[in-house]
Amino acid sequence: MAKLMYRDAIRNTIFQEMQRDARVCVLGEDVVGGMGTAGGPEAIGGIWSTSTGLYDAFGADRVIDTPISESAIVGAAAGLALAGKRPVAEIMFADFIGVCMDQLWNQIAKFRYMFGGKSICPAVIRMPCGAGYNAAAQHSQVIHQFVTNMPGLKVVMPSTPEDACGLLRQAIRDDDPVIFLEHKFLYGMSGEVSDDPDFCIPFGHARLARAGLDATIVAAGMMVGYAEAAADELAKDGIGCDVIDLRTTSPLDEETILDSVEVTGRLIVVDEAPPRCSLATDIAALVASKAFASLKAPIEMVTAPHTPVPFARELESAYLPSPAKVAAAVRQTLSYR
Amino acid sequence: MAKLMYRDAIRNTIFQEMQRDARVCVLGEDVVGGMGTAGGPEAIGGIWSTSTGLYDAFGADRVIDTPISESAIVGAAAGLALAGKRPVAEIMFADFIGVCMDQLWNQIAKFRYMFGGKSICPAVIRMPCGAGYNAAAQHSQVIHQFVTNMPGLKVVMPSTPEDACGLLRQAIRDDDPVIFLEHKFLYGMSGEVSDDPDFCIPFGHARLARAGLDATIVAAGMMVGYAEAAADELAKDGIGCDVIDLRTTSPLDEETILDSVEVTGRLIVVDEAPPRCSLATDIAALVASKAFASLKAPIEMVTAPHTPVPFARELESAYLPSPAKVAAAVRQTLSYR
Amino acid sequence: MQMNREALTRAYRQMKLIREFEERLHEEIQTGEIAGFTHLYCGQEAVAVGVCEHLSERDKIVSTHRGHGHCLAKGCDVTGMMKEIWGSQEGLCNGKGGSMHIADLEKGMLGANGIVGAGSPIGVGAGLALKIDGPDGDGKLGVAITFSGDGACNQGTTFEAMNLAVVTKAPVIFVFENNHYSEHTGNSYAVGTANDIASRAEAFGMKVWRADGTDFFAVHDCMREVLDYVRTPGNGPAAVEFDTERFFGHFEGDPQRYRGPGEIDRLRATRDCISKFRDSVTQAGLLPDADLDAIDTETLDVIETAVKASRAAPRPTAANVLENVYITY
Amino acid sequence: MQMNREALTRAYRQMKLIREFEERLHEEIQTGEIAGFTHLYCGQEAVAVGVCEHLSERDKIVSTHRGHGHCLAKGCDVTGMMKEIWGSQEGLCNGKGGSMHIADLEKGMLGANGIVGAGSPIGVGAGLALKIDGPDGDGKLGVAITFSGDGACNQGTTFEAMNLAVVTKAPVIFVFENNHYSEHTGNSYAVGTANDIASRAEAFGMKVWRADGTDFFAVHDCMREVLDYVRTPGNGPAAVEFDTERFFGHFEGDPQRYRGPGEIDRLRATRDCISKFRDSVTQAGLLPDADLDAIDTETLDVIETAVKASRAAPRPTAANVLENVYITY
Ligand SMILES: Cc1ncc(C[n+]2csc(CCOP(=O)(O)OP(=O)(O)O)c2C)c(N)n1
Ligand SMILES: Cc1ncc(C[n+]2csc(CCOP(=O)(O)OP(=O)(O)O)c2C)c(N)n1
Ligand SMILES: [Mg+2]
Ligand SMILES: [Mg+2]
Repeated sequence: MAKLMYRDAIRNTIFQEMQRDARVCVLGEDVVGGMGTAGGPEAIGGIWSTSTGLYDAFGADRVIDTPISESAIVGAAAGLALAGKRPVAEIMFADFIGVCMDQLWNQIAKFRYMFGGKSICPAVIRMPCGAGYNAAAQHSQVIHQFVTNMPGLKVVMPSTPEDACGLLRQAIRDDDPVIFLEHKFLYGMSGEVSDDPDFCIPFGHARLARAGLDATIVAAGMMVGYAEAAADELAKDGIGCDVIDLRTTSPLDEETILDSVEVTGRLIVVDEAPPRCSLATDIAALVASKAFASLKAPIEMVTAPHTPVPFARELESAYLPSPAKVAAAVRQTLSYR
Repeated sequence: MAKLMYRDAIRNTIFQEMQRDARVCVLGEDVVGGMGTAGGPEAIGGIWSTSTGLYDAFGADRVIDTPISESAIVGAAAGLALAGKRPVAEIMFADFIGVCMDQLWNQIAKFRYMFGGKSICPAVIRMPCGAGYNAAAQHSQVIHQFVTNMPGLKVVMPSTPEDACGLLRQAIRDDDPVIFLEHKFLYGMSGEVSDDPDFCIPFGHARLARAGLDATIVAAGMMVGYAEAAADELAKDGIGCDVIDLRTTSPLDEETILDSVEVTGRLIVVDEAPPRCSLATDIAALVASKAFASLKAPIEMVTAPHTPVPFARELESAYLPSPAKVAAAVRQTLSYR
Repeated sequence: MQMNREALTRAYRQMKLIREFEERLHEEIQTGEIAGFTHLYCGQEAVAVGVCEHLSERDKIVSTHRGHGHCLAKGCDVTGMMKEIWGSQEGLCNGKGGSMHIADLEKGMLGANGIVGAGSPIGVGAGLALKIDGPDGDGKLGVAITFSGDGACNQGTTFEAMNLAVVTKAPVIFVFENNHYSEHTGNSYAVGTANDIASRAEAFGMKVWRADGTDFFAVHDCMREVLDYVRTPGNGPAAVEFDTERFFGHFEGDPQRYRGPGEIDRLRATRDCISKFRDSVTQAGLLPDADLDAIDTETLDVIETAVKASRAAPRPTAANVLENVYITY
Repeated sequence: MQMNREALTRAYRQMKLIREFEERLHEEIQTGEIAGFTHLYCGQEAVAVGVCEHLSERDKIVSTHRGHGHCLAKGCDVTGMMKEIWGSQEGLCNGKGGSMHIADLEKGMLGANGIVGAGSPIGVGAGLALKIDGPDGDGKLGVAITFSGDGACNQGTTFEAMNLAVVTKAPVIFVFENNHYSEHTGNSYAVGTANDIASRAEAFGMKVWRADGTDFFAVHDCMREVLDYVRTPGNGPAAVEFDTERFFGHFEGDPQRYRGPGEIDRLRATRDCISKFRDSVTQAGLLPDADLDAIDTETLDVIETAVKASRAAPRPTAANVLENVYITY
């Protein structure tokens, strides 16, 4: 075990997988940082520091700095994967999915199906996402609600450095395409990370981050920490919550959710996305259709409002879910008889 | 009243609004059809026949045939609208949102908010959508699940020629941006259409297509017909269903849904989209959180499976919801005690 | 020219195969037996074959909505394709893809594509993969070829792909088949530079070539040069524009009112790559008419067999819908 | 040159206003009081001002993530902008947008934009609107101007926009500000054609111009020609590439390790558009130093006032989050 930041867990995992498997390659804007400048390659080394040192170690063929052309990046990842490589592409902000969604949704996601099962497309698309930096409406969004809807994609939302490592290694070794959503606010989070070079976390298995009998809180990525904080707060008042960290939203670990709700009878879903056609509604609908008999109270959803992400500090913090909002939702559901 | 096909209701409404308001203009691929050919403009007149005759009547400045450049089409609509016009843009297949989503999601939808309420962007983006023509994975999709999630957009899904007319007129006159989703399979549907030149259907008001006390079926667009057919079938067995045609998914008429479920206690949502983070889960979650006390049975969702749209006839019809599947879901919920 | 008897025969057979495949589909589609959107390649055969005859299985191609010709030229199985278009469970893609999504990864055919312009970046990716693989024993790189139409050359993805290929010096060839139409619109309207796509590619920093796409030998000779250039490590991508003709409508069912009077007859009479090939090899005494006639007959048989097999082939069932979304889930 | 005293004074004042706005922001950002991503325009002032001094309110501009200069040049209120960057409820966008989303529709400023390349199609739309409006009494069209960087010129949307503008003959001017960097990458790497963006635009069928973007008079003269061309009905779009320099990092906080030793000092010494302007007008005896000094002082006051007002301005509250998503819902 080593103490690592989330961003370094990601960088190290990519590094190790590139060392282990010559098919793994990296591409994206400024992933080398400094190409064509006096400072030279690696002058910056990736704006998120998630690719530092890769170029020096593996060279320009396998660490491909690209122009500002997201469609070409994801499309190239698609082609690399179809041609036998294992690309790990970075889209600098998940918000830029707007200019490259076709390659994710109509190409990468669908190849295997359209081609009758005769292809593999082991591409990983990493997308830093989420709010919290006052980066306003076009640099603060989450997009798991879109990609979870897309058959053919796997969707990963690590909430800790350990999970970032184990899930990313699984993503790179997985033969299916994976959308890997890193919350920007977690990059600086520290935690113990396994140093087993084969440490993988299988997809579709949620993590029980807190255990309790009174209510079930479901969250993923950045929201897990808020759910945990709320649960810890509520524990002081003798309220026990299961906190389920989904880890992957597609595949979804339905069983862990349903089992928990069967015990608690109360569900709170926490989601940074706007409320409509979202992961929050997805989990709520799952429970309302498959654990209806166990439900003792209306399902609570703690989400962003149906607005873009605002800029000013006061606005953004009012916009986002928070431990306090989660705790209030838990109390709300418990107040229902 | 006049008997019109859905496609003609659309074309006529655009025509009338262009006559009425010189700011209304049209743009899209082949909306003129024949530009730069021996046959000349209007040789074809739009592949869906929804723009026939507009060019001849209103000329090249207001009826703009574009190259295959969806981002530029939606972006140009954005610019036209910001600069005082009322563009009605056509994206030939909704599936092409993958190459132009940024302009919808990060631009058109967000201008007003980002600009502090100081702009209006009255753009209408028409998108023929849906399966049923064996057009396979990239020409058969619905996309309301994505756009309904996007704050700032209004989302319209007309299910009849009458609604196509009234809702489109409202869309063109509306000062907010509107995504207008025309199901390709409905183009040939005939029905009575009001000939009042100011006939508008306000957004956010669902239509009760069938009334009954036993279960509530919620649907939109193409799925409404299936829900009605199922209801008619069930009526023969003495089972009465409310069929709620949402008409617009954003804004959503929550009241009509909740009122109905309060009476019936049973909800079936029908949605052509794949099941995850979808409109089906959205409506289910709404009811599970706001009409929980009335619910008597697990919520049923009749949706496409979590797969791309397959090509072969047998596969596509197995893929799609159908009246029989809706009826089965109603019986399922009624069997629950 | 420099082609031997075997090569000439192969080229003719391949072009003819595409032609008859398409002509037969055109007939069969009228009966309503075949579902979906079908875009026929008839008239453009010299491009697909003139390009692909130079390729090995290591080389990759990425195609378009009008993909049958590219697929056949790259070696996809005729009957497998026909069955696919028929929507059979035995089709090359198990009836999941249909005409617009035929692929055969083993043959280096990375897919037809229903999204105009989507193939170009995918081709760049394939080229980058071949660049990582590095040159063969002969010091030459494998190449990736993307086919695009004159309409596709207005899609942003195509431009991004060209720039990315130049920047990364990827061994990619952008083949533009300028058939003068995108759907029902003339390229003199939709392409800002009208009949000139190659100059755009050039402005992205690529070496470009141009040739008459209805002249098999022009295509084949040109591609020899282009391939020689692109296979040389360090050179990076190139683009080629072929002037060609589409004999049928944009899709089957297109009323084609945008065509000039007698346009198709004139094209068939003067711009038919197969007649031109035949005239040229027979007049030069390279191949006797009888050999070519024999190929014609054989080809018709092959197609007949494929159609019969497709009609008889097993249909997919509802259970198949759920298969092959993921490898594991 | 042909500029009178008033015009020269205005130009200097506008450039100086942008410069001091940015220099002050650079300081203020260090204190942590200002949130979010800020991209400073310092060094490029001659472009924004040299372009916008020709425009009326009817003309539209569309900007980028580096938008302060364009906004000020088009007439956005200084204090309103400063308050916006401070996130105040009294900001030009009520604190909802911040640095990257400043707009003022009444001034014809259609928005800065956080998505690289997104502005170009929007500009084409604005141009199409002006084309519908038709020429003014003077027979001239209103124009739409899109500003893009050398990095943005690799984004597919930019290319699509250029082609669409050519095809529709929209009165649009694509202004490319080539400051040699996109984020931390040099344009010699990322732009396949290195220091040549204009040639790409030309290949899309546009008339193009090039000028030294650090020379106000070069920009201003060039734009007079360009505008004259584009305002003439029937001519359609044009593109201009300005060679310019960015004095600060890509965003505030950028360690700039990609710069050469002494690069910024050298640029400030030799490529500063404001010093160059000042030298040229004083040496030619057009404006006395004293007048310019007075403007400098005034400008500092304006900025000081704006900053003070921003600090004191009311903050938005949670209730404001829900406002202005729709007009009616
Ligand atoms: C992104 C996208 N936009 C539009 C279409 C609809 N469409 C299919 S083919 C086509 C015309 C393509 O023209 P071209 O590239 O010249 O190819 P050709 O049909 O001539 O072979 C269009 C507009 C599409 N499939 N994808
Ligand atoms: C679609 C998109 N991709 C990437 C980015 C991240 N990004 C912001 S500015 C920038 C560089 C832009 O370079 P250039 O166009 O030259 O403008 P400059 O910063 O030099 O003014 C990048 C990559 C973005 N905002 N949008
Ligand atoms: Mg064409
Ligand atoms: Mg730049």
